[in-house]
Amino acid sequence: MSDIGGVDLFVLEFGDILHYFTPYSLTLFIFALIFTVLVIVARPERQLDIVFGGDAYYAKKTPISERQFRRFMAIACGLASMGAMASGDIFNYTLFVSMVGITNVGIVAAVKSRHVLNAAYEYGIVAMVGTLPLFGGAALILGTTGTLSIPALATGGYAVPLVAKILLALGVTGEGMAPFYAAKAEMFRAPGAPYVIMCSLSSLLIFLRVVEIVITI
Amino acid sequence: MLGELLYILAAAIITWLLFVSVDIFFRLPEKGGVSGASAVARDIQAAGGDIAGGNMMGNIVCSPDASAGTLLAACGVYVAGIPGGLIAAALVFIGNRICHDPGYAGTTGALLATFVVYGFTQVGFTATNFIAGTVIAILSIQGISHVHASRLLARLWRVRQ
Amino acid sequence: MILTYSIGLFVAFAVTGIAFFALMRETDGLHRLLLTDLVEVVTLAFIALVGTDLAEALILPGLVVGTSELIALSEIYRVKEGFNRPPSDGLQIEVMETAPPILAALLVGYGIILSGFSGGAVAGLGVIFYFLSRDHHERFEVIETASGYSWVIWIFAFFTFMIFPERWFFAVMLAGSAILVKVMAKMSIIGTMRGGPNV
Amino acid sequence: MIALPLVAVVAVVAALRATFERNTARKLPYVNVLNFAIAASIVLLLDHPLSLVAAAAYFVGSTLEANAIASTYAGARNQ
Amino acid sequence: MEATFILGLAILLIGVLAVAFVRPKTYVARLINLEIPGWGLLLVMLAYDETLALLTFIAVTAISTFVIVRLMEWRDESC
Amino acid sequence: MIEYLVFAAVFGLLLLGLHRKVIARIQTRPGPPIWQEILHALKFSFKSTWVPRTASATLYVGIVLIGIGIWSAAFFVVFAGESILILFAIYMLHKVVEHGFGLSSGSPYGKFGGVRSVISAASEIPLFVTIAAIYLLTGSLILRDITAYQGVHGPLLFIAPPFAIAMFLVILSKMPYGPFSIVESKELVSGYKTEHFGVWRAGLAVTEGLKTFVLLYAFVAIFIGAVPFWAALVIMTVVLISLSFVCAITPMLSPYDSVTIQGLITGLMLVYTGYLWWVIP
Amino acid sequence: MIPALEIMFGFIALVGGVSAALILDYYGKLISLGILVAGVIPFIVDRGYLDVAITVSLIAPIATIFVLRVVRRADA
Repeated sequence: MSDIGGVDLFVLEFGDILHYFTPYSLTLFIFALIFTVLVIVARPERQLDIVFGGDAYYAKKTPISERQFRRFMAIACGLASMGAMASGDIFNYTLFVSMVGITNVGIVAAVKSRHVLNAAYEYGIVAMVGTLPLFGGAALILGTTGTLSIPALATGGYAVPLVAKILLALGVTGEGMAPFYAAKAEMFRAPGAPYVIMCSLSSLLIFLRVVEIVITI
Repeated sequence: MLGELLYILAAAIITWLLFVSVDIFFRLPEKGGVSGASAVARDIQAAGGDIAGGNMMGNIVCSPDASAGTLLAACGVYVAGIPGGLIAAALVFIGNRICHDPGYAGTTGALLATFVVYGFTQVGFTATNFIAGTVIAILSIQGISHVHASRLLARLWRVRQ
Repeated sequence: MILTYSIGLFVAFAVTGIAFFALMRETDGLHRLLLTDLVEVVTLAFIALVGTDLAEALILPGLVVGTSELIALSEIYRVKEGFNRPPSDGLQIEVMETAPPILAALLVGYGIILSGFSGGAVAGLGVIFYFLSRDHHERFEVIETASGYSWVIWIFAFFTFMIFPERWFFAVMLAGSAILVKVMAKMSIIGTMRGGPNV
Repeated sequence: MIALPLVAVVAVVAALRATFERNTARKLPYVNVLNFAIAASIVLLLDHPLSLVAAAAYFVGSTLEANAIASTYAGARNQ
Repeated sequence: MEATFILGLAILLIGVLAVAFVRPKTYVARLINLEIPGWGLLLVMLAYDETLALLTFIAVTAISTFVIVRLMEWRDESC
Repeated sequence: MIEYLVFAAVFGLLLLGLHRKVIARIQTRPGPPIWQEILHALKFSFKSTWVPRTASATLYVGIVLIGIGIWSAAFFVVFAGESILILFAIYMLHKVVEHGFGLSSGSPYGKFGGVRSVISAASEIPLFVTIAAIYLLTGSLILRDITAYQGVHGPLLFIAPPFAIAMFLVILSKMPYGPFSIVESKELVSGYKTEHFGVWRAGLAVTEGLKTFVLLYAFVAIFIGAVPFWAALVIMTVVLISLSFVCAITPMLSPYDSVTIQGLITGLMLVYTGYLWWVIP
Repeated sequence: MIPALEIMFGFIALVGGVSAALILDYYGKLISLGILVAGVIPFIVDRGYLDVAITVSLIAPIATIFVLRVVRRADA
């Protein structure tokens, strides 16, 4: 396979589903792992809000029940991004990506702030719409080449249509990258730093991975 | 071709008589079994029909009655003979229970029709004739003219009374 | 075959365009939610057009993702708009007294025969329909417990796969029935949704 | 084998009449005819014991649907 | 190139148009129209013999309809 | 191994000091001494250190280590001539680190800095286009292969100057006092760095030093090719001084304008890449 | 299935679909949906999937009943 991410370090095969690591995806995987561990061990901060122009300030606390739910969602998000990093199958990758989308919504869903919830709702709509190009791209690749395995596609001999690649990239972008980011940036206003960071981290990771996939296949 | 058509017409008349008599025997035109049936009856009356006939038509719409029993019994006889007809009767019974129908018109109709259809298959008819015949019969009641069909049914109902 | 696929793809892209156009022009929250449901259907159409066994296997996860996002979004919408009064019984018609138990029994029975996720969805629909006609005095802890145990069985079945591959049939059956119970339990809880009394 | 086309023609007629009928409650008898025709054609299409069950299931299901629609309609009009 | 497939695509197209440009523009009308493309998709799946997917799809569509119905009920109750 | 890292960090800090000095001289101020940043790092190492009461302690501390960790990794990737895609990844992930710095403390200033760093996603896109174009030109993303390619065809700087400019802008957007450094603008005190003090701030300084070194070194390796190490250091210094000139004479943009300009640059790069793609085969 | 039948059942399904899209009244829409289902079922049966046909024809009314809950509220 073409070695844009470095040579293969590790390949694990389950029948025709396989997982593999290049130095590139391994880096990303480790990053996701570190942050997942951080989410597990870290307690959320107490966010201070000041009233601009005055001396008044108040601290927001994260209640226990809310914290548990959000921690769970953040861990799930970390696991999903790890899966997306390790997967060697385009459809599995898209599934993990859409799971990242869901968990991202879940991370902030428990916050009782209308502002954050609005942003989460808008983001959720975009993420759900993003599954169309995502799955559409994967299905198009399957329909035209007959395989979904990234290493198999990378060996060449398959004409992956450009539109499928564009759809794939578009879908991942829809799950939380630049042009659709506006709604997501508002989500970060929610308190609970370790969990909120997972949102931004996971979307970066899946984007970085799709860059590799699109160039490779 | 033409012969089969005649057979179907004959089957239609037989099934028509069969299920209308069973329905009237089970007092379907008396009142609507569920509120939906009454609503249908009222609208048919508003269009110039008769309330008694409308009630019966509403009941046919809202629950498997003798006509449905006849159809399914004919189907049962077609696919599996007499046992098929009995199974059809059981299915109609379940259907009645699902549709909040306390009566036994459908089941009775199915049981009767099983034997009638089976009997007629011995004298040259086929079960498919009866299936198509039932459909045409129900078309004549529900699908041609609600006003006239309801008046006809109401006249038959008064005869029974 | 190629022609079929091309025509299908053409229609799918056209439909995508229409759906996105509508979504672009829509501003109301709930309307947008409904349109995303439409987009999900279009997504599945893309996958279904591939038309192989693999496509069938891919539709199922696609469905799962779509449904879970829909449920999550509807819940967020409810909280964000501050809808906090649980609905009272909506539909008082006669058939709701008789139909649900029988239909639910039929669907659950068929779901058990079908097993796996599909069976779970079918059976879960039956259970939702059943709960809909009752007051929610059922004991939800029991459902939750069943769901938990079924998860354990599912994991156990996976280990059976790994360790005793020759017992694959047993493992498949175990996993299938466990996922059935799991999905059914989860789906049936949708019927009540959080926030109501007795939940 | 004229039964099946005959039934299908009846179905088409019923569908058209149901579509072009304006009054909601009076649509339902036409739909009922359609259901009869479809249930009959299920059996006529496939001669198999299970198709009897399929026909019954379809018929009961659609009757239930008609019943529910009619009852809700009646309930809404009574209010 | 068979009838089921073409019919499915046609209904899918009709349904999507119906949902996108819904008349009257209410939630309920849109929810009802949402079922139409589902049946079109069902026919497409049927054309490729994807029965298991088809079954699940129908069940899940009903469930998601229910989810939205439930949401609308909450809305009606609170507004 | 560790001595390379230490050297890189110290040299990077020295470059940052030089950066401040050049800016000051252009603005006719005396400016701090060149080793000021190194002194800062040392000073903070010995100041008293604790964790704020409102902060999420683990994250607050862990993010410093992660920051140092990822840039050390980037350093070795560039040094060993591995895939520049990894460098790209680390560059983007640095944003998450900034975000973490900002949010972990609970301070509103830090939070706004962090949120701004997330908004400024546009600054990474030119780099992505650059990398795609490099792949198009050289057919590989392994730094060794790129260097080898330049050995044959001459420096990429002269083959495709627009990409060098794009990369230059990318580095510029991470430089302090630059037009794109909205995350550190003065209305936010020190942006995401506000609440990190003591040893943590020293760690942050090390991260900054490493980052500056790695980015400049990568610029030299990608666009100039194989040069002796001392020459690379000299070229890095020259590039840095040119960066300082830009920083000194441009005002800081508002967040919105900053994103717009970066988006425009990305668009131009895309057009150029498309042109190359059209021309090359 | 002979083409004439395919055309007829397909026509029923299309009539159902189009009228469900065009009719403004909610009850009318739901009834049209029933017509659509009626047109679809024969295609399922023709392919031999009787179990699918059974399940589909049981699920369709359930979906309708779900929708009726809101139709009732919107109407009242």
